[in-house]
Amino acid sequence: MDIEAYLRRDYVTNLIKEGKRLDNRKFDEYRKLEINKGYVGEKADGSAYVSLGDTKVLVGISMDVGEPYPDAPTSGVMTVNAELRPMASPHFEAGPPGEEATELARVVDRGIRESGAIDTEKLFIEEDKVWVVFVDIHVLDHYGNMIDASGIGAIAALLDAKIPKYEDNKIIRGEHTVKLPVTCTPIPCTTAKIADCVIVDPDMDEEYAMDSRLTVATTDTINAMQKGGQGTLREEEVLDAIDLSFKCAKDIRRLVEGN
Amino acid sequence: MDIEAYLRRDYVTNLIKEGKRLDNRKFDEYRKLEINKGYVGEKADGSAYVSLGDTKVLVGISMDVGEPYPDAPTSGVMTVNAELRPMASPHFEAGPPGEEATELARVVDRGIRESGAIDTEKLFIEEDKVWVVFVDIHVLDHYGNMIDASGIGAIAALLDAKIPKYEDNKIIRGEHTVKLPVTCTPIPCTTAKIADCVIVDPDMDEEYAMDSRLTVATTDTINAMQKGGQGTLREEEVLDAIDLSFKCAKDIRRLVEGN
Amino acid sequence: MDIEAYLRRDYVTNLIKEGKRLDNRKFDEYRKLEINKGYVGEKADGSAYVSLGDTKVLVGISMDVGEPYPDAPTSGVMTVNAELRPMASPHFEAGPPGEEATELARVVDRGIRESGAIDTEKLFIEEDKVWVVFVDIHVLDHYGNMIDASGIGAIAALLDAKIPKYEDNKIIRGEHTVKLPVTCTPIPCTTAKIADCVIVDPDMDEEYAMDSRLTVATTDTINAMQKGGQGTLREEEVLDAIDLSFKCAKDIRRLVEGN
Amino acid sequence: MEKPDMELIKDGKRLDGRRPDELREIKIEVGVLKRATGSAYVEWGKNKVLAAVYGPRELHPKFLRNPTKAVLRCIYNLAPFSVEDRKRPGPDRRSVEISKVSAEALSSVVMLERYPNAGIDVYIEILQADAGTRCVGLTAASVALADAGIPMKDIVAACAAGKISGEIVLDLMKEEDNYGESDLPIAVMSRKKDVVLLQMDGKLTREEFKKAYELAVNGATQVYEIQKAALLKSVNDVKIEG
Amino acid sequence: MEKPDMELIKDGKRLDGRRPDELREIKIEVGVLKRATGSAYVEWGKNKVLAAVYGPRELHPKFLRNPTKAVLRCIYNLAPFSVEDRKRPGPDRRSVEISKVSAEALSSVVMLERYPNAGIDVYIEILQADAGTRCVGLTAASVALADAGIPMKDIVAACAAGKISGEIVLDLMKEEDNYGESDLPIAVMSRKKDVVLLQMDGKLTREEFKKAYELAVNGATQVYEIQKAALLKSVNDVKIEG
Amino acid sequence: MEKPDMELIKDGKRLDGRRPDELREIKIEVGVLKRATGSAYVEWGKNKVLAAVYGPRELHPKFLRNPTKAVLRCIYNLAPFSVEDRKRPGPDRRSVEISKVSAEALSSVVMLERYPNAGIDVYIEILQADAGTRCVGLTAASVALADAGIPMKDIVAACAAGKISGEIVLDLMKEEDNYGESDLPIAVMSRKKDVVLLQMDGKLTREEFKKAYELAVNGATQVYEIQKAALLKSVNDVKIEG
Repeated sequence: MDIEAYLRRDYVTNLIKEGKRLDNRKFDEYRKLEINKGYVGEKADGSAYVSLGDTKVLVGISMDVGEPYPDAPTSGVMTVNAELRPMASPHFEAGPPGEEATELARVVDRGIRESGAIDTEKLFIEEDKVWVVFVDIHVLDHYGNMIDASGIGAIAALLDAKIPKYEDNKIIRGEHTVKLPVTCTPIPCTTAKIADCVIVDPDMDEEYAMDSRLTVATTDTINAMQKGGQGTLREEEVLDAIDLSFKCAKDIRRLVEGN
Repeated sequence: MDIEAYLRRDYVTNLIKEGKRLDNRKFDEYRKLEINKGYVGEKADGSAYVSLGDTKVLVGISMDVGEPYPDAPTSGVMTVNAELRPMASPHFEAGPPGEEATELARVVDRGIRESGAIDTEKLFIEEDKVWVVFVDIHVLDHYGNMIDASGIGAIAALLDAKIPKYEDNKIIRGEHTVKLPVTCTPIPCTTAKIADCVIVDPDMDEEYAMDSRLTVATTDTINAMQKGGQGTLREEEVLDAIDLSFKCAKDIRRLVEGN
Repeated sequence: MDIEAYLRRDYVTNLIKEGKRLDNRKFDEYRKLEINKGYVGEKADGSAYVSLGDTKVLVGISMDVGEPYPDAPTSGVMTVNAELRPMASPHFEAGPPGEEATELARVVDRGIRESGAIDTEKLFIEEDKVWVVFVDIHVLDHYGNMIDASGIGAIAALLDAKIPKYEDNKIIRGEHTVKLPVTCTPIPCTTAKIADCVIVDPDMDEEYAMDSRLTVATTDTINAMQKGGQGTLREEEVLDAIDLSFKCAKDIRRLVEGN
Repeated sequence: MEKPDMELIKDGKRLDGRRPDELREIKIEVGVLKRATGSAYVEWGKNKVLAAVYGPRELHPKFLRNPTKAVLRCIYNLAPFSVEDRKRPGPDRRSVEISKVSAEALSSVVMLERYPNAGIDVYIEILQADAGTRCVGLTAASVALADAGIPMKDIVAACAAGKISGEIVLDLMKEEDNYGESDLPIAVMSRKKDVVLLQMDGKLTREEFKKAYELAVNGATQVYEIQKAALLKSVNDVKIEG
Repeated sequence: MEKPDMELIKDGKRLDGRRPDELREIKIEVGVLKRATGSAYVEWGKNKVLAAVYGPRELHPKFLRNPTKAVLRCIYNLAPFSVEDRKRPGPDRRSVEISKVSAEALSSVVMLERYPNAGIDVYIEILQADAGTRCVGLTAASVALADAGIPMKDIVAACAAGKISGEIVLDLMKEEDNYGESDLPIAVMSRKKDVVLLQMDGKLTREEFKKAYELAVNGATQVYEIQKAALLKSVNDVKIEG
Repeated sequence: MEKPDMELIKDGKRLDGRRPDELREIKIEVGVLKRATGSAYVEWGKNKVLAAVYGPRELHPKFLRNPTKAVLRCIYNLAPFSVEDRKRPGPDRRSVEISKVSAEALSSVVMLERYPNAGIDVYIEILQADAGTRCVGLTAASVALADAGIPMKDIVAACAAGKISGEIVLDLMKEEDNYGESDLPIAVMSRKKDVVLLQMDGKLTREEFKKAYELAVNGATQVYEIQKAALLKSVNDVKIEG
C-alpha cells in the first residue's frame, strides 16, 4: 500500500504539473454529486445520502428534547458527530472518533453554526426544554474529500428534517409537525494544493499527493475555514481558494435545495 | 498451552468417539453441583456460591431504588452484569467486560427476563421510583460451562434475595422487608457437540474440543436459547439438546429451590 | 536512560554512604522552596505555583456548586485530582491518571481531609446545595518528590482561594465574597531510605536510588502517612521519619502561610 | 416490560398484510462500495443494511494471529439514526453479542484454513432498523464475502420465525417483535440446512419450537434464492461490462 | 464528612465484645482454586477474601519486562455486592492505590531476581468487605504465593490498629472504622518485623502512633501463626492424599 | 447561542484601551523546564502558556514510525483551572482539533527528514486562558523547538485577527471573542509569510477576510520579533553563564 501510495502520489503530481487530473476533470471541476434526501426516512427525522464520485456519506438527523445551554436558555441545541466507519477505508478503525473524525465533525459544525442556518430560537419548547438536533455523519466509502460530502449531507439532511410531535411531555415517534427551521444553505468547498496548483474537490489519490487543503464554507459570506495538511499556502492561493469555493458552492447549493 | 490444548482436544475427541468422557461421566450427566445460598449475606441483598465441578461462580444481588423505563412506568428493573475475574483463568484479563462476558451476561439475562421469573410489577414504589435489581456474576474459577454455573447462581441468588426496608425516601441498609417476588425457576442447560455426539455440561477440556454448544434455558417452556462456537448443528441435534435440557433442568431446579 | 539511571543510582548510594548528597544538602535539608500564590488568579478561584528545587507544580482551585454526600448533607465537598503532564517527564504519558497520579492525589487528599483543614460546614448553601472545591494538581516538571511539592501547592492554593459570589442560583464568575475557610495548614514531608540512611526531600536521582520512601503529613498531629517503594522500614526508621517530618514542616508551614 | 395485548393477526393476515409464512420484500445489491474488497446492500422490509468485507489481510495486533487459519472478525453496528430514539454511537452489549455470534456463524462456512495468520474483517452497518437486523446483516455479509471472492463451503442465509398472537409466523417486523411472544432468529448453510446461528427468546414449547425452526429454515431457503440471483446478476453485469 | 460521636468502647469491651488488643476471628484455607498456580481464602471477621497467583509466566506487554527480575503485579478488586451500597464494577481510585501499595509490599519478600523477564500476577477479590480489606487481601495473597511455590524471603502478614473513642485498639471492624479517629494498616515481614506496607489516616500524636504501630505489629504476628498453621495443614493434607 | 449586542469599540479604543491594530502585551521566557529537551513560557495578555519539546527520540508504538522522516506529535491541553468554569481533565473535541492543526503547522517548518523513524513530541499546556490560546501555544511551541535545538526552516509565529462591532481588529481578547462577529487565527513562517495554520469562523466577506488576514500576518510579524529577542537573550545568557 505504502509503495502504491507513493507511486500514485508521484503520478498525480506529474499530471497536475501538466495541467491534467487522473479522471480528466478540470482544476475547478467538482466530481459528480448525487443527493438522496430522506434515505432513511422511516426512522430518522431527516436524512441525506450523498455520493460525491465514489465517496459515500449518509447523514441522519435525530431530534430529541433536552436542556438548553445556561447562557442561551431559549435556544435549541445542535450537535454534530462524525463516524469514519471501518467499512469506508482500510485505514479506519472501529472505536471512538479519532482526530480525523473530530476535525471533520467540527468543521461541518462550524459551517452550519456560524452561518446561523438553524433558527435555534424556534426550537424552544418551554422553560428548560428545547429541541436538540443531532447531526450524525456516517462515512461509508472514503474516496476523498469527506469534508465536503459530509457538510453537504449535513445541510441536505437538515433541509429534509421535520420536528416530531410533542404532547404531554412525550415525543410521539413517527409523527411530525413542521419542518426544521433552516434559514440558509451553507456549503463547504475544499480545494487542495498540489505542485503549487489549486484544484477543487480532491479525490483519494489527490489527497495522497496534496501539500495542503483549504475548506471554505460559505453562504453569502465566508462562515468557516480550515486549512489542513503539513504544507503552506501563500496569500494569493488562499484568496484563489475562496473565489473557487464561492463559485462551486452555487451549483452545489442548487442541488442541495432541490428535490 | 497451545500444544497441550491441542493434544487434550484430540484426546477428548477420541474418548467421546468411544462413548466415554475424561471424568467417566455419561453423555447426559451433569457434574457435581453445589449451591451455597446467602454466601455473602452480611452485605449483599441476595447471593449464591455455585460449584459446578471445579467451576466456581459467585452471584450477588444488590437492590437499589431508581427510575423505571419510560415504556413500563410501574415495573421494576433488572440488570445482569458478568465479570470474568482474571483469577478464574489465565486467559481472562482485567478490564471492562469483553465479548465473552457480554454474551454470558446476556444469555443469563434472557433466561430470567423471558420467563418472567421476577414479578417486576411488585417492585413499584411510587411514581418514577421502582426497585432496581442488580445481578452481578463473579466468575472465580473457570473450568468449563460458565453459562450454566452463572445462570444457576443467578436464579439461586434471586431466590435468596430480600427487599431492603425503605423509609422516608431512604434505603435502610442491613434491614429487609419481604423476599424478592420470584415466580418461577428458569434453568439454563448447556450441551456441547463433539465428534457428532451431544454431551451435557462440558468441562474445560471438552470446551476446547467442542464444535459448538447450545444453551437452552427452560421453565415449563423454552425461554432462551443460544448457540455458540463455529460448528454447525442439525435439526435432530437441536431437538436432542432441547430434550436433554428439559431433563437435566428438573434435578437442578430441585437443588436450586432447596435449602 | 536505563544505564544512566543505574550508574547514577550507584553513585548516589555511594555518596550517601559517605554521608553526602549530590547537591551537597544535609540529610535533613529540604531543597529551595518557592511558593507563588495566586499565579493564575485571573481565572482560578485559588492557585499556587510551587518550585521545589527543579520540581515545578501548579495547583489550581475551582469552586462549583453541587450536591452534598447523602451521609453529610450540610457539608461541602472537596475532590483532589492530579495530572502528571507529559511535559514533566519523559516517562509520563498522556491519558487518564495512572497508579502514580492516583496515589499522589489520594495522599494529598488524605493530608488535607484528615486534618479537617477545610471547614466544610461553612460551605453549605441551602438544602441539597453545597460548594464543591476542586483541587487540581498539575505537575509540570518532575525532578523528584512530587508528593511534597503537590501537597504544599494544594494547601497554599486553598489558603489563596476565595468563594465566588452566588446569586439567584447562579455563580457570578470573576467576583468573590469571602476567603475559603481553612482552619489549619497540613504539610506533607517525605523522607527516603537509601543505604539504610533516612534523608529528607529526595530529588530525582535519589528517587532512583531509594529503597523506600515515607510521607508523613502533619499539623499538630500526624494526619496521614504513606510508605512507597519495594523496600522495608524498621520501627526506628519510621519514628525517625516522623520526627524529621514534624521538624521540616515548621519551616514549610511558615512559608506556605506567608505572603 | 409487560407486553400489552395487541391483535397482530386478523383474518389470517398480519398488520402489513402478509400471510403467516410470508417474507417481507427483499432486495439485494452486490458490490456497492469502492474501497472494500467485497460489499453488499440489502433492503428487507424497512431494514436497510450495508455489509463490507476487507481481506484476507495482515492481522493486527499480532497476538491475535492463528498459524493454522485466518481469523474472521465481525463488527455489527447500529447507526445512531437507524432507530427512532437515537442510539448513542459506539458498541453496546447487544451489538457486542450480535457481532460475536455473527462472526461464529460466518466462520462456519469460510475456508479459513486457506489463509493462516490472516485476518478477514466483516463490517455490518444497520442504516435503518426494523426488526430482524441480525438476519439481514448476516445475509448481506455472506453476499459481501462472495463478492470479495473469499472461498466458502456454502452461502449463509438467515431468517427469523416467531410467535405472535399465539401463532407461529415467519420474519417478524418491528411491531410483531415488540408485542409478540417469542423470536427465533437462525442462520443456515444454504444447501445442507445445518444451522450456524441460533438464538431464541420468549416462550415456546418444544412443539412450537420445532414448527418455528422449520418455518425459519424454509424462510432462509427463500432468502438464499434471492442471494443467488443477486450474485449471478453481478457476475453477469461484470461480464457485460467486460 | 463529620464523624458523629459514638461510644465504641464500653466497660473495656468493644461493640462486638472484643478487648482493645484482640483480633477478629480468622480462618484461612489454602489451595481453593483449580486454575490458579496458587490460591487462598481468608475469612476475617465478616470479611471474605480470595487471593490467587499466576506465574511466574511470560509478561505482556513486552515493554514491561525487566531483564534483571520478575515484575509482580497486583489487582485488588471489590466485588459489586461486597458492600452494602453496590460498588460499580471496575477499578476506582481507592482500588488502584491499594493495588499499588500491595504490589510493592509483596515485591519486598518475593525473590523476583530468580525470574528475570517474567511476570507474577496476584489477584485479590474482596467478596464481602467489613473494614481492613487491604490487610486481609495481603494476608491471603501471601499464602497464595506460598501455595504457588514461589520462593519468598519471608511471609507477609498484615494487620491494622487504630484509635477509637480515644483509645488505641487492634483490628478495626466496620463501625469502628467509620466512627473512629484513625486507622493504621501495616504489613510486615513476619520474622524480622520490618514493615513493607504502611498507611495511616486520621489524627495520632507521635506517642499514639508508636503504641498503635507496636500493637499492629503484634497483631500481624498472630496473623502469621494462623498463616503458618494453614500452610502446614495444606502440606500435610497433600502428603496424606499422596 | 445568539450573541448579544455589546459595544466593543468606543472612540476608536477597545475595552482594554488598545487600538484596533494593537497586540496585547507579550512576554516570552526560554528554557524554563529542566526535564524537557526544550521549553518556553509565554504570557500574552492574560494568557499563560507553557510549551515543552521532547525529542527527537524513539517513537512508540512502532507502527507510527515513518522511515523517511520524523513524526511530530502535539498535545494541546487546557488545565482544569485555566478557565472560569472548571474544565474536566482529559481531551475534548476542541483540544483534539487544535492539537491536530498545531502538529501540522509545526511539521511545516521542522526538518523532519533529518530524523527518520524518530518522534518529536510537543506539549502545550494552557495554564490560564483568555482567547487566542492556540496562537499563544504555537508561538510558545516554536520557541521551545528552537530551544531544543531542533533544526527548522523558519520560526512559526501566530496571531489572530477578527471582526468586532463591525470593525476588523487584531488579537481578540476574551470579551471580544465571546461577543465579536468572527475570529481568524493564523500562523505563518515568519520570513516568507506563508501560512501554516488557518482557521476561521463567523461571518466575513472576501474583502473583510483579506483585511483581517493581512492584519493577522502583520501581528504575527511583531510576535516573531519578540520570539527572536527572547531566543537571542537566552543564547546570550548561556554564553554569560559559560
